[in-house]
Amino acid sequence: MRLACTVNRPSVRAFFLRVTDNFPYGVAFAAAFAAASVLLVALSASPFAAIGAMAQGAFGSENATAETLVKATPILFVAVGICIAFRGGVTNIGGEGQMIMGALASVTVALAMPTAPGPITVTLSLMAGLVAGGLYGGLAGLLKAYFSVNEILSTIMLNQVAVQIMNFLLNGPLLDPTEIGTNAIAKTARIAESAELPRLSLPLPGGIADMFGTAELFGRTRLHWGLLLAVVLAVVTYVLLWRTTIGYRIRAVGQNERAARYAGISIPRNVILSMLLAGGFAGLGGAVQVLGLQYRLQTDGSPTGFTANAGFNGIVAALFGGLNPLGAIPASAFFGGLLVGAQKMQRDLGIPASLITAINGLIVMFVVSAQYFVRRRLKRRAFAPSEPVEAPSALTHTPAPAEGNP
Amino acid sequence: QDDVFRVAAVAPSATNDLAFSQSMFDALTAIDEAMGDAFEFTFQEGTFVVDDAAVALRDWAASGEYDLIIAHGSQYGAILEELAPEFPDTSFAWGTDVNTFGLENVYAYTAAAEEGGFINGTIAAALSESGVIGVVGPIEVGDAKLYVDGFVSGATMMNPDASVLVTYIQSFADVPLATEAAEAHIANGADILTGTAQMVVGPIAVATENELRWFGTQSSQAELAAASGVTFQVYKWEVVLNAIIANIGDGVLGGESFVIDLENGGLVMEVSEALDEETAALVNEIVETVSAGIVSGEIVVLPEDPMATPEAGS
Amino acid sequence: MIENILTASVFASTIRLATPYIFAALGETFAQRSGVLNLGVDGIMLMGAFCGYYAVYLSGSLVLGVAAALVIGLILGLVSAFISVTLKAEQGISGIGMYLFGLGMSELLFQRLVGTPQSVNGFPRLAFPLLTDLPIIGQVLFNHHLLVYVAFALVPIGAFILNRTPFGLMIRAVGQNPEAADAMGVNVVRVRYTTVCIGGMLAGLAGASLSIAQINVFQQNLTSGLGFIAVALVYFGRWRPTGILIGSLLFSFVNALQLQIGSIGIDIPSEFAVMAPYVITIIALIFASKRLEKPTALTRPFERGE
Amino acid sequence: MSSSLVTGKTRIEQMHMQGIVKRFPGVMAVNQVDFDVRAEAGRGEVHALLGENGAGKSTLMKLLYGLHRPDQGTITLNGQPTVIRSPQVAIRLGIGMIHQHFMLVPSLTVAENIALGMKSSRGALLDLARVRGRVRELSERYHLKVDPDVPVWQLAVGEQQRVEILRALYKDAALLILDEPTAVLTPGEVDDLFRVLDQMRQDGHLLVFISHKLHEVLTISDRITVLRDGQRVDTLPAKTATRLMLAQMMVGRPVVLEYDRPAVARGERRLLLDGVSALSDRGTPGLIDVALELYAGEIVGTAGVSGNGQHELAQVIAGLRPTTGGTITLNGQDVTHKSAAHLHKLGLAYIPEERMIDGVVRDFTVAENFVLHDHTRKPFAQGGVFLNFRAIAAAARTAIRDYEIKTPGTDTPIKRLSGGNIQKVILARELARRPQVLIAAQPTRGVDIGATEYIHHRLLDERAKGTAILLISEDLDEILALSDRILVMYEGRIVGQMPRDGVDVRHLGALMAGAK
Ligand SMILES: Nc1ncnc2c1ncn2[C@@H]1O[C@H](COP(=O)(O)OP(=O)(O)OP(=O)(O)O)[C@@H](O)[C@H]1O
Ligand SMILES: Nc1ncnc2c1ncn2[C@@H]1O[C@H](COP(=O)(O)OP(=O)(O)OP(=O)(O)O)[C@@H](O)[C@H]1O
Ligand SMILES: [Mg+2]
Ligand SMILES: [Mg+2]
Repeated sequence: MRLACTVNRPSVRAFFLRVTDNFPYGVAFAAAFAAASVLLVALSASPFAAIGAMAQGAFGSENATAETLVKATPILFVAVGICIAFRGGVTNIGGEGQMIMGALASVTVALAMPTAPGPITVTLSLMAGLVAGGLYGGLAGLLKAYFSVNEILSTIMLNQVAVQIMNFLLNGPLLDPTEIGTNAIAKTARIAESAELPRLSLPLPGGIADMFGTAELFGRTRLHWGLLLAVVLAVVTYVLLWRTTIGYRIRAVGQNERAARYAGISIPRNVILSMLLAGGFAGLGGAVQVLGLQYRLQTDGSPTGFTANAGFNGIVAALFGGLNPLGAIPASAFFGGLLVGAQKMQRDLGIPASLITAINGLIVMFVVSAQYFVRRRLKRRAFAPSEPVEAPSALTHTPAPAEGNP
Repeated sequence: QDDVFRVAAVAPSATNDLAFSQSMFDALTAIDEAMGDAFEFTFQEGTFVVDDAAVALRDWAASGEYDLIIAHGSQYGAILEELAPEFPDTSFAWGTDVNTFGLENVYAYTAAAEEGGFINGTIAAALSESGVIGVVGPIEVGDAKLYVDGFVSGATMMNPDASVLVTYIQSFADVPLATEAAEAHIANGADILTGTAQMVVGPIAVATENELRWFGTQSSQAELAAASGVTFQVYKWEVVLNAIIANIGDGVLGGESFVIDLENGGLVMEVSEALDEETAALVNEIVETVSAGIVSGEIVVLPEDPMATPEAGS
Repeated sequence: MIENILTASVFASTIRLATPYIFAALGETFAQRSGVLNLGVDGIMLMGAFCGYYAVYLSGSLVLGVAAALVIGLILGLVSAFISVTLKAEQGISGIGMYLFGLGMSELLFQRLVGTPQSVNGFPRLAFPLLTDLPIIGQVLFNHHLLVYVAFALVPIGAFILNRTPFGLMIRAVGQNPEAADAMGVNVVRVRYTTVCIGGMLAGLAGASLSIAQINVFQQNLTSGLGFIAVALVYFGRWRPTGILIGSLLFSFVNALQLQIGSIGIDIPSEFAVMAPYVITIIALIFASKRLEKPTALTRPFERGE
Repeated sequence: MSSSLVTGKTRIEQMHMQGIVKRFPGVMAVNQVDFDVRAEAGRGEVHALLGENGAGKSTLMKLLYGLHRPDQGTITLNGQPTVIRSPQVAIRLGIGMIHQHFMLVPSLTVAENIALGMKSSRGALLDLARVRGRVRELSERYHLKVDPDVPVWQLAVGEQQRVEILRALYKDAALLILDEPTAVLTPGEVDDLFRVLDQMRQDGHLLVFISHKLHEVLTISDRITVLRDGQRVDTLPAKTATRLMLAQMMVGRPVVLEYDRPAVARGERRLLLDGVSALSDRGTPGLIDVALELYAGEIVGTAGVSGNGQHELAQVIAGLRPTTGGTITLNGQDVTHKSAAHLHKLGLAYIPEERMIDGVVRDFTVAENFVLHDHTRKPFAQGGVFLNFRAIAAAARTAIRDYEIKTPGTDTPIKRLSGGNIQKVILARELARRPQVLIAAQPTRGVDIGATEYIHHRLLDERAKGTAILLISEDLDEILALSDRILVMYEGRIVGQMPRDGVDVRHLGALMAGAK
């Protein structure tokens, strides 16, 4: 899953190697499938029907694909932020809380300006999400930079605090006015239609349109502009991390604090900055969930009720993507597919939800284990043919142009 | 279209949670048994991630195979409000709530949980020796809140001096916290416990261990609370479902809201069989008289606006 | 007022609540001191909780229950170690995989093997002659089930092992500088396997302390994320058993206090009460000592000659 | 005193490595090398390994210590073919190794570091009291003073070295490999070490000694093997060898070992320290009332035994350590309490002592490391935000060419380069911006002869250009070879100051040792 970015001159051989390098991932899936099969057979379900349902549920139709991408969207937002944080040496586990704070701020703004023109409302609401998530993340950064409070601890704790803040606000100041006096679940009013992030669809050119029997792809699905926003953010973040001085400093601090200090780079400032950005992106993810999908914020008392675990899945996606925002794109789509496909498995075959959770765990474990074999292959290949090798010299090798690659 | 009536339902927790999700699953199973081949149902459990329900509901609706799609959980309402207009020919139902969003293809259903709560409260106050009763609630919404409010109201009616300790632990699922909340009530003198939502397995175990009495709601907890249980308010969603199925048969896809209560038999008070004779007699008598009073309207379960007393008991 | 809040039962409750955190965090400390982050604690706890519960459910024997929890903890610890030590996988991810597996598997097994929640006869509260009858102290300290005492006893034992034994020395060395430890003839892989397995077994026991001692019931996701708090408490305790004890007690005390405040009906929004333990834990850390003792090789796989 | 050291382990009479080959990705680190050490008539041997950075010395010895497995070749011990699978096996066979990069656990105490990996006499309990006792005994016998109860991170480098030696003695290694043990020692400490080594040789120990310093090798060894590019050039008795000969074998071309220091007119005053004090990492006074002047066109050498405040001095000047008193003036501006970045802008350059920790970001490429300070400046950044890789790579390429840095390319992670080449990158980076003042801390520590020669020439060139240079070194030869003036530091103070010409080396040594 790690993007192999170091190949400079693409060639057929390089491409072929890249495919075969990922071979262990295939084996990992097969192994996870085998392990899951044992469980499925024990529950008298057909493993092949199960995997079929999974694939169909994830990518089997226009709607399934759209749902996969919808699921992937908040994961990608969080993952992109995680790339910054982890590269900056900050272990941010607080995606959940940051998403919630972002969602709270953006829904507040969207509700406060029901009559303003749509683009303005949407922009301001997104900004509010970015800022609120950023401040919440920045708080953990601040605690780390100036009070040595470990960020793993503070972000885990702040996740719980955010939920309670949400519960309080949604039961009080932000409660849907039409619900006052009822026992309905705590939620805000619905945002105005003008404040919605529009649905996303792709107009298809004539020939293809006929083939699919529809004039636009994803026209009748829940896919929304949040996906595009997330992908753009990933690209921008890639540029930020590897093409700008800001990213350079964040990475320097993350990889060697002492060298960074020696180079005159401020450690606290960059720790806080990476948490501001990571939190901000997660907050944006929360805002997008509200503006593009749910159109209101509601709480069942748990964090997952709103975030659907995107705050955690984003970490896994970022790590699978090699802490590269571009790698996080396919990794998030993969996760989206896994989660959406698994639900389909339950619906169609009556496989208990618990088994699906367990299988997801197995897939994660097997795939992450497969990286060992991928690395080993890469390493083996790095061994030159057996004749003695000249010490590499700058004079005999024309240095390739510097690539800002990880 | 064939003659089989197909239902799909999504619910937040497991089908055997002894609480909310189980109550719907039991109802569908009961109808399935009653209608045999003419009825089929699909159930997606464990959908605590609200947005996952959106995927399921959309998938079912798009397939066009289902006569009725149920979103069993008040957290799913907002989803239905967005989804139902896109599939005007499909009938949806959701609860617990009363809101059909003005849509012609949405039913809403709810439980008058305060009624059983009231009965449980009166019995609890009658049986309590210390006059202190502990309640463990999840968050203050839906039927959980109704039940707790009804319980408090019943207990204070029976014994105006009774002290009802209410803790909302802000979670439907946190068993360790619910357990400790029950322990706190006991330490403060409670000799009777009640609670609602799936985390009550903890408080039930606490009641059993301390040989205290337990009052339940949503599903029968007679098995788990064999030693401690007194009465359980059991939801019989069949009542609502049968009405909806009949309506759909008549071509009415929604627009109506249903309540299960003592009167229509949707709420049933189950009395534990493990009670000693004397207690059983007392309990049965209270159940009967208070039920009758509620059904006849003589007893007003929640006299004031329920929102006016958010923190009961103090 | 204050005597209504700070009752003996609050302290007793603190001790009960702290028990699973102590088990799990202590086990995690061993793993982390040797350089392995095991984020799957909560998953292992759930499996331990279920297996312990199921063994008691079938046999009625508490010994078997504890044994089952330890064995499943050991097995899952071995799997975790294999993935993170032998296969050198990214520890953050593999831990989340283990968590999901434990979460799903424990519920699945429960549904298939037991069905609806049923209580078992778990560890009874112990009564000590004389001691239990002491006013206040008796209720606070001498009226708990056996596993509570085991957990608290493990704190000094854990500290002793880490600080006073050759094995503890190896653990500390491997977590700080595995290359140096290796060069001195310490088998880095074996040490890490051992600590991760210890962590797994204690996580299993933490789960069992809920399902066959504290609550005596199993239900899906019984721990509700308690294992993650335990990991956070390892950071709070700065990788020292006493620090973990303090952290667990503080967190549990605030939790017990908020439950007591809720129970006696003091009118503060319950949301704020519920968030109190988390906030206070962070604040406590702001004022705590700044000495960092983080194992420098934490999450770094060891490969000889790199 | 010697007999009690031999505690009954099988003595190694002879160790023979034959036809050893070891490949690393892209590198033939060791290529068909034969190497042996042997005892004769109960007397051991010191066999020196010489070679430039990356010649394969450490790799060859790691193969012997079980840290790597050879791709080809055999190792025989006392005539027995032996497979050394891991350090555990090596230790059991009586092989010990003191690594180039110390293998100590910083958070553990000296005694704990020594006890690590050994059987305790008390079974499952640590027997630190016993270890402590034995350590005291050994350190007395060999004059290796260390406090067993101090955590290792509190020790200066020279003391850490002593711990490593003590540990090997404690484990009673019959064959001891010392990988550049003197790189961090003062001349006095080197003499002490050689006394220890000689004693061990008398006791029948076999010793492999790696160093870049030819006079040391000639002093202590019996035989010398020279490696170049992974291959053995020759093995010869030390008696027949000369410095020039060895240097040529290593580098493959004639080398200059003495430098011309043309007279340069001393310019204006660039740096002034007045009464500067600072704390050490341990919180004790590390720098006490230091006064110092540095003029354009001169090299001032700072001599002193490791741990006497040189580290603090360099950090204070570079703005990396807060001062607790006094003022610092750079080019006439008061810069006390100014940040490192600020000082850099004013023309200060700093070659840090611990290059892998302070000098570079290991995972960054050569090019990225090249702009560690200047990444926001033109032409490396546009508008201060976007990095201009073309310009960065071009600058790095120029440096690679000018400084003869051996690297596959500008986009190679710098951690793949050898120590000498990393040092050249740092030097190139610091000199590229034509500094007014240069602080060079241990610029050639662990760097081979060829590179050392190169770095020295560069420093002299800078001097000729009018740069003011403060050279901090524990290598007295280096100080004497380059400096115009010499300062001596002892316990955080400057205790002596003298011009280079006509310096009395014995007097210098006495000052370093704290004589009044
Ligand atoms: N673990 C490793 N992986 C890859 N390459 C390595 C590794 N260890 C050493 N090398 C390479 O092998 C060659 C020999 O390295 P070695 O460390 O043996 O040199 P050396 O003679 O000890 O040099 P120095 O004087 O700098 O210590 C170098 O090119 C080095 O880059
Ligand atoms: N808190 C610490 N943590 C880790 N390493 C430390 C710490 N304090 C000191 N050291 C290390 O101990 C070594 C000795 O430092 P010290 O300042 O005593 O020596 P020094 O004055 O720099 O002497 P010299 O420059 O001659 O070696 C340094 O290499 C330093 O990196
Ligand atoms: Mg070397
Ligand atoms: Mg030093």
